[in-house]
Amino acid sequence: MRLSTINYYFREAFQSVLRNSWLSVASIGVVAVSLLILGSSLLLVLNANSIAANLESSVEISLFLKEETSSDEIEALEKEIKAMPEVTEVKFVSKAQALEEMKKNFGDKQDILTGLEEKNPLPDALRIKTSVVDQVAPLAYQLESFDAVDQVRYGQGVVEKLLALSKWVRTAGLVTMVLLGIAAVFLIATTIRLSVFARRKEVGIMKMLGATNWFVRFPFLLEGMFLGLTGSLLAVVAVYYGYLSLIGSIELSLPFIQLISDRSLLVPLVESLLGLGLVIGVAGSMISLRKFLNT
Amino acid sequence: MRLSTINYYFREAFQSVLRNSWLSVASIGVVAVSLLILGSSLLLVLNANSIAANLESSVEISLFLKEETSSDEIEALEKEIKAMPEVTEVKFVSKAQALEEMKKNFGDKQDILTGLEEKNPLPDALRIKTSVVDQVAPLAYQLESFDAVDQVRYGQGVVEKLLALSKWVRTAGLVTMVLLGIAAVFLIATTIRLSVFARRKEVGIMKMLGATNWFVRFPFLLEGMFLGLTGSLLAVVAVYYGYLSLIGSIELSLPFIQLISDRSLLVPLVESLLGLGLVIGVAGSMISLRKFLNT
Amino acid sequence: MIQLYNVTKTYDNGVKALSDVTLRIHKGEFVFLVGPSGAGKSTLTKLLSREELPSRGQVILDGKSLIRMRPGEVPYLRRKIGMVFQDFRLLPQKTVFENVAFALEVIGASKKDIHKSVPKVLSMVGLPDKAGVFPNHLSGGEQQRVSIARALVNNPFLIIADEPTGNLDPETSWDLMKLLLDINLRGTTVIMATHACDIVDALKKRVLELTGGKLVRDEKEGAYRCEA
Amino acid sequence: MIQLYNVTKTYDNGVKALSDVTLRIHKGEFVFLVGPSGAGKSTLTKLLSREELPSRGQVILDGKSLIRMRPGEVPYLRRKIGMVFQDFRLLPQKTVFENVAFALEVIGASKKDIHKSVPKVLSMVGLPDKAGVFPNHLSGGEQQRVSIARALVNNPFLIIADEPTGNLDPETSWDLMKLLLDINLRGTTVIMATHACDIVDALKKRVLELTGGKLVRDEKEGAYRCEA
Ligand SMILES: Nc1ncnc2c1ncn2[C@@H]1O[C@H](COP(=O)(O)OP(=O)(O)OP(=O)(O)O)[C@@H](O)[C@H]1O
Ligand SMILES: Nc1ncnc2c1ncn2[C@@H]1O[C@H](COP(=O)(O)OP(=O)(O)OP(=O)(O)O)[C@@H](O)[C@H]1O
Ligand SMILES: [Mg+2]
Ligand SMILES: [Mg+2]
Repeated sequence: MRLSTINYYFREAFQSVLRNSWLSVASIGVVAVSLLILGSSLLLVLNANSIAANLESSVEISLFLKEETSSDEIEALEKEIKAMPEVTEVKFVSKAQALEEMKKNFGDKQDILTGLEEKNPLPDALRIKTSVVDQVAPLAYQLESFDAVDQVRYGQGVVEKLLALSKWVRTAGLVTMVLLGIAAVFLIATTIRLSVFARRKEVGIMKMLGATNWFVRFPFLLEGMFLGLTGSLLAVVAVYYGYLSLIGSIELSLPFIQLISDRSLLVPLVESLLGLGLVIGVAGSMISLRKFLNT
Repeated sequence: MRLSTINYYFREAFQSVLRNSWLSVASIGVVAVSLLILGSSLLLVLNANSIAANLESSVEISLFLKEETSSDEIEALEKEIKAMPEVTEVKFVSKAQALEEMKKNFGDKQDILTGLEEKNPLPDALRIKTSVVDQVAPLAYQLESFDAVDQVRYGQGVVEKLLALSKWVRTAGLVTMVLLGIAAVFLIATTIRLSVFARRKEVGIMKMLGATNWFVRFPFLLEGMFLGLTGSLLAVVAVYYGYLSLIGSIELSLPFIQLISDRSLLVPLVESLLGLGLVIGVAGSMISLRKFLNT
Repeated sequence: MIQLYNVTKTYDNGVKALSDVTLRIHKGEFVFLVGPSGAGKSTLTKLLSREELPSRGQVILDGKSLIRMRPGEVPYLRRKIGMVFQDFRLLPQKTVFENVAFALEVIGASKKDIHKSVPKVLSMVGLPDKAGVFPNHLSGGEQQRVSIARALVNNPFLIIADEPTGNLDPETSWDLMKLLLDINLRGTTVIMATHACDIVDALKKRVLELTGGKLVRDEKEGAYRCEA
Repeated sequence: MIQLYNVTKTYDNGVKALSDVTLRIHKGEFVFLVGPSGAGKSTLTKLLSREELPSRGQVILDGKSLIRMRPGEVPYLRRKIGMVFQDFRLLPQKTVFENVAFALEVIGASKKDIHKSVPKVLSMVGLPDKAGVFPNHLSGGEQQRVSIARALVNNPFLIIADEPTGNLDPETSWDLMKLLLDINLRGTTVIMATHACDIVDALKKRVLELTGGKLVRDEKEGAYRCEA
């Protein structure tokens, strides 16, 4: 490609952005709005997921041990369970500790429990956490067969509910994301097509003067790239600062809710929004032009 | 207005829809997608609100009564509290009932509590529900001053969290709605403007032939109305059936979550989406045309 | 009927298209507007249809000042003028029939009137069989004739034709001139900007000549003087 | 150089614009294409630039069949032809300079070449001072001349001009004809569709006459016969 031609492409693209200023602003606006919606809902879904995961990870299995189990046996059992791949944490809770906890839960009505210290009816227990909440029920079933184990409890019902809910949030989130993604692409493609449509005569004239398809396409492509990138940049800035201020305000008023705020997650989000803007700009112009290039 | 002119308006509008079929499909699509996003998020917000309200209404105040309180006194107290405007329900729970409940909560470890029947340490209590969760704390404070009352408990902490959360969901929902509403209007207005822009020369020619502004505007207006209405109709159908199937699938897998499904809420939603489509179509064409009518 | 007093038109980009033009055209006259390319002929016609406003001076049409006219009155002015545009200005989304009918639709004519007048005027310009065709499926000369048909269809009291024969062969041009002369005989004022020197020379009508925006000649029974 | 064999063109709407046209034009010829409005002149020029394909028959340009040509070759064909379109086809978003420069940009000419050639050709058509103006701020004749300038700027080996003087006054028309004759003398083939009978009569060049899509006359040193 000759230098003069490359020069021409860039000059052409930027002139077009400026001379069709209204179309340019409209396209940038639509890209920005679409990606803004997409980005926000992506953050929403990610956070819902992470909150669900947080909740899941707080589910634990309580293993009540038989009275006669010796501390050696307990230690052996603890080791064996720890070696299981799905188990992330095992904690021994003695009958005394269990009573202590129970008292705490009773608050200022703990005098009900006085007298139990002498003949503590609570068993020793192991508390087990798993990596994924799915594995709670099968693991519990498996643990029941151990010799030293008297009884296995894991908040049946609640876990199932939680599991169903978080699965739901995940699928719903994914579906929403895909639908919104399609919608965003549709909106942006429509806008770009409309703006190419408004200039379809120009394309025809260029072709009649001996311009190759690529010669016509390239400036439009650069233009699309620029518009897409500018739009997504606006969206990214809005999403990023909007989200930061959201985190700040949630920290103040809802300190018990933990929003995702690590850079390792936000940076890819920003990057993929920018990339999406670029790709959409390019693909939008290419697809829209195709119709008018067959002259 | 003459009949022939009215005739002309309608003929013109529908011819334009057909002859500019590509523009028409694009406009309808954008209206549909925008209102689809808007409608879905409206439903999301409404449901989040209703779930929050459900949770709130399940918060209650427990009023532990002094040992020596007579049943007459209790009855009088119950009446007095019931008369308070913010109170919606008052229920008496005797010490025996309370123990029964406690046993249930302990499940298969209830043998811990055997022996407590003879010397039941639990007090009699009144359980109070309020209309709004805001009023729990002040009401509790007020109730503490009653003579017969030993202690007031209402899950301090949890209520405050719940209150903060549901306030948050409501404001965040409102803000989201407003922003999405603005975005939808922007998207649709841009599309209509682009499609009028693609035909700006026609408007100029019509004006040169002695057409009044209204004569030019009216067919565009009808066209905008038709496109807006068709788009919103598509959106409404999608939202409605999508939501029904969502309710069905949630009832199956998450029976503990109660989605709004009464017609008194869905009908206005459908109506306002349709209305919005119509208004946007009309307003969009009017605003877009304004620029090209000053010839 | 038409009066221009010291009319100057300077476009936004600084081009002075007309400078200090004063003239008067009476009802029923037939006037040729001639002059080299870029002389200001089209600009003059645009002032009369109020497509452009003069920068200075006064334009009076049928006793009314176009400069002081309210925007709401402009459409009613235009309906009384039959304009043939140099660039045709046909509506691309409408068929030939609909394009011509539009001038009638604007004034609220009945369907019956439209279906009577439009075919008649299409025959007059020699396009009886192109009624259902879209403009961009017509030849240049055919488009021009549709534009002429549209200007004639609602019996305007003034016809302003901007180079109406530029894309027509001599024979068709003469047919058209006969049509315009006929209409003029029935009392309609006709102003025609043209480069067709043979037509101007043959008809011996009033000739206004513009050069560089200035009115340099105003002759009753004038001529173009073909071999200038 | 140009050969048409039994060319028939029927448009999608059923209009038969050309029927069974056979002709041959040699390198360096100057050919007038005449005929009444709607005769098929523009259609013939469109076949040569491959804007339209014939329904039947063969079109051969410079030894190549335009019908069998691959789409990728078409731009390179068009670059060698200077087209003056009846409807000008200027790019509305580009200034006069940029419009003319575009024909050079397409072939990858250097900035230096562009800045040398464009002003020269704009002077040739009499528009040296309109370089920075946008087309819709030009008079009809000025637009037409820009279109001519664009056709000439990259020294094509064939010039196809579709009524290039339709919006020009006689004097400017003659200047243009001299320009075309001059270019023709230097070896460029020129095909010009026109209604300007005085020009055709005066120049005594080859005349092809179409009527209703049929080639009815092919005369060396022919004439239009103005008072047909
Ligand atoms: N909209 C416009 N903006 C700026 N300048 C204009 C505009 N229209 C016309 N001009 C300039 O005004 C001058 C007169 O133009 P006008 O169209 O009146 O010429 P004309 O006599 O009709 O020429 P032609 O015979 O070529 O049509 C020309 O120099 C032209 O470039
Ligand atoms: N794109 C098209 N689709 C359908 N019919 C067409 C199309 N272009 C031209 N025609 C028809 O083909 C015939 C020849 O048209 P053409 O443009 O070749 O005529 P022309 O000789 O150039 O006439 P003019 O002198 O008026 O420009 C006309 O009857 C016209 O209506
Ligand atoms: Mg003019
Ligand atoms: Mg033609």
